[in-house]
Amino acid sequence: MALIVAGRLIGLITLAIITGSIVYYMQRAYSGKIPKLRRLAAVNQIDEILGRCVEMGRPAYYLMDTVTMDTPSVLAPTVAAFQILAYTARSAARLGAKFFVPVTQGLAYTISSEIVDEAYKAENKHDELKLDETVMYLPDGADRMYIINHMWSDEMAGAFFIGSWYHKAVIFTENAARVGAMMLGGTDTTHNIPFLVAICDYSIIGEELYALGAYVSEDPTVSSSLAGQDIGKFIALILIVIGSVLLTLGMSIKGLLSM
Amino acid sequence: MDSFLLGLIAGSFVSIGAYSVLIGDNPLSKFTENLYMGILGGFIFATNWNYVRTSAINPVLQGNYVFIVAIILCVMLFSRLKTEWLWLSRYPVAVTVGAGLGLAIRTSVMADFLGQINATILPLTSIDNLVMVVGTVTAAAYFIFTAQMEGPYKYVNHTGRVFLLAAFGVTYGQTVSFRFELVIGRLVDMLRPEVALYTYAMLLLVALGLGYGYYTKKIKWYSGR
Amino acid sequence: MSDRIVKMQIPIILTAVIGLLMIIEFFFPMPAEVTSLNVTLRSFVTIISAAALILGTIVLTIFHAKKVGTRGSEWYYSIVYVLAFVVTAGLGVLNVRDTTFLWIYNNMTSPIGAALYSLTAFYITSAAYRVLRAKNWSGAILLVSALVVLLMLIPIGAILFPPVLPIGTWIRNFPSGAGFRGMIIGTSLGVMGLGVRVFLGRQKEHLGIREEKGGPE
Amino acid sequence: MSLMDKMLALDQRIIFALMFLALAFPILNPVILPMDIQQYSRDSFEFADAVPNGSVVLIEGGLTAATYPQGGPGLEVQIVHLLRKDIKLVFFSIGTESSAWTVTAIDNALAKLPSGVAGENGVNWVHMGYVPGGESGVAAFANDIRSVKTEDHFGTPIGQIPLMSDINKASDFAALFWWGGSEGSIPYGVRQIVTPFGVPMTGMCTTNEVPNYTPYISSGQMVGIIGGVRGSAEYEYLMGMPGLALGQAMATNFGGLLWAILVVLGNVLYFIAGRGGGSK
Repeated sequence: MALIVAGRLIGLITLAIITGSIVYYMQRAYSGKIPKLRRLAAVNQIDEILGRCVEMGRPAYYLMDTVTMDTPSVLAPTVAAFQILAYTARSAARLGAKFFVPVTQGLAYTISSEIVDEAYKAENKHDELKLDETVMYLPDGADRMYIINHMWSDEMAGAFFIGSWYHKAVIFTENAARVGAMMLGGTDTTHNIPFLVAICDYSIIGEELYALGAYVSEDPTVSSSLAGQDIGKFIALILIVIGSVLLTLGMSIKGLLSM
Repeated sequence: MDSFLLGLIAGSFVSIGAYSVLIGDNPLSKFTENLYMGILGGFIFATNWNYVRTSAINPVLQGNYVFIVAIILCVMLFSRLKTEWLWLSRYPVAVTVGAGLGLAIRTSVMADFLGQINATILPLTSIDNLVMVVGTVTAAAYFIFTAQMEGPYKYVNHTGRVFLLAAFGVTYGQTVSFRFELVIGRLVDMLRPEVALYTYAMLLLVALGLGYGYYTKKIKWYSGR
Repeated sequence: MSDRIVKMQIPIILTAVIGLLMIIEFFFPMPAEVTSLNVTLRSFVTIISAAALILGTIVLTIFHAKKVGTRGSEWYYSIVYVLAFVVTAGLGVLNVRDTTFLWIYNNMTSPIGAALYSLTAFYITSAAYRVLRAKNWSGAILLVSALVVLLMLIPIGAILFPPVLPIGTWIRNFPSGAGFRGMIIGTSLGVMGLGVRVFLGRQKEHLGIREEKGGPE
Repeated sequence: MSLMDKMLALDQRIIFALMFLALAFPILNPVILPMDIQQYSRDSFEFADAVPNGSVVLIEGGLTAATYPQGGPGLEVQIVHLLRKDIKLVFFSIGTESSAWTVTAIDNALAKLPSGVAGENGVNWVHMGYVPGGESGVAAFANDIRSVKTEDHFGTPIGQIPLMSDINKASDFAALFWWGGSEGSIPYGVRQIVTPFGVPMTGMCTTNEVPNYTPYISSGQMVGIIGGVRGSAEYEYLMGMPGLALGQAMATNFGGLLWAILVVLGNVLYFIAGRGGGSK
């Protein structure tokens, strides 16, 4: 009996190297050396949008769309959305911007309430917070028209579209743009990135969402995981470039890669 | 009138109800949306219950007692309804998330990571291949976050962004076409010769009803949209 | 302390063990017992996923029932929901192949769902006129390639502007294909990263647990 | 407010009404224009055509109410295509809705079958019904069908279905056809069936998802793809059975043109009205 199933050796080695480097960076991060991530422009834009809201005396909306965390593909963007929510809520508390966070799922609603509550406490502005008006549970089907109507009646001045966005992306951003809100959009669902990029004033695309979440929360777990994944990307780039050059010269490493 | 034609007419009526939201939030659209959520909920409930019954309960009744564990896990999931018992639901979630991640990881390293690398190893002898290699490399490098925005990486990052934007532009155009196809798919059924008259009649009725509502200010008219 | 073990540690360990079982099975030849255990676990996953969908509908129904009970804002619409749910679920539970049940589904939910899902088409059109602007070079690249591809897809586009056909196809196959390929490579690494974080118990949000962290300064 | 601003502040509902007319008009007055067959559709068709007569294939039916008008006509024609070659079909769906719509596709296809072609349930085709669990569900199904399904969609126990007697794994199939609609599920097929079991695959998805899957096509993990209603129309054309999809593909003409004109007009007005000032 073979030790490893045929054709899966390289897969196993790759998996071992990548997970190994993630674990390595994680250990390092927990002993205090958190990997330094690139600062994204969006960090300043969050404060800029909230500042504009304060100036105009109008609220900012923080929308996350799909937040079912027990689906693995939605887990990562949702966690990033929570991290960015924590930062945004704190800035909002500090600057004194009115803030509104509708959530479509029960568990995520509980977590979001906690986050906003903690943020206001941390800024000693807890007496200014009306939690049940700030974070609201609006299940699917009840949310769309409610949010749109309130966008118009509140004349909101800023909006964040962060998380796992589906077809509602266009509906909300289109309305928000016409209300005159300044917007930051970020999602990793590829079909809706174009609309967020085209309609929002500022946008973050794909994995930048996770990086922003890790950056603003200074979270050792996600930042070290991103650093480990970067090793994987380097491996990919090196294999592609060297492989292609060798192939142009007449040598193929393709057989090696499918061992 | 047979049930097929009746179905098409009913479908046409409720579609008009759903589309009426485009005029503005109104009682008809709210009624339709709640009706939709209710029936869909009922349908999901019934079909999934049927799956649980045939795949978990029936095997137990036939003596395959392993599936009792599955049934217990399902019951534990319902502890989410009460905050104090919420921790019980972590067990079934652990099973689904663990298996889901494990199954995704084990093949995505082969299919998505190595598979795509292997496909990008191309002889650099044509423009197309060159675009493919440069595009893939820079697009992947765009998402390297430990690199700072300086030196040669800056150019790699900008090149990567162009390729990503081209990709999103394509999705953009394709999505626009897709959205129209969705409307057309619905309209084709609503405008069938045998249904069209009912559709027009319903449209007229809705227009009169909403018009009356807006005229008498019983429904709020959204101006300036 | 033991409370913490039962309520938190064991679920985390369970996640990791099941995940690793699935991974190991794929790369190493396994004794028949492990394979059959994995097969059973996977059938459990399908059953629990079905139960989770049931739970979702129940949560929503409770929301609407409460609204009716407390006469919350616009509670009368919630009656519509509850009635529709009870009738459909009742018919379906009695017999999932019942013709009335399927008729209701096919001719009421399906069309509304299709219509609601297609509303976006109109918002895209309104957005096209008013907010989809080439504000900067990013927006310009997006808009131009979107226009070319859209014209390639609609049959009249190739008749009015024949070059869109080869250009659109080329953009879709090469620059766009390369962009998505880069993203697929990144996403596959993201899945591995998520796996490591969850299996090591560093990420617990899927269990409804949030790590208390110091906020950013 | 300048004239430009007034033009840009046009009521949304007027734009909606224009679009309704642009989409409804060609349905009521169909005009058929010539169109090129996309390479992806041709590849997908030839893939189906090359499956050896008499073999067994797996089909995921992922179309729902919203996406059936786009993919349904193509799926129906493909079922006819495969049954004509005496290929045995095993269906399954990863959604509850789509499981019901797969039955619709089968029924419509059977009604179109030329005389002399067998289409008997349990012998020529079987619909295994709904498999929950998303990607995990697909993996479970691919590794051991009997561990997730004890009966087919219509309630027949799996042991009583002649077609299923020798089939329990993805490797028992000669090919995989993934009619994913807008589920975004095509990678599930690539990851859980193509990679571990080496079963060749083609698929269908809605128009918006085609670009996401081009990397899988150029890497050979997947052979061609039927994209949206246009793909369906092309499959119909290649089979010589023009039908519902063709008319719908033509109906996108005016809508698409209107959208393009509005974008250009909106941008021109925006730049005339003064960048940065104007509407925002």
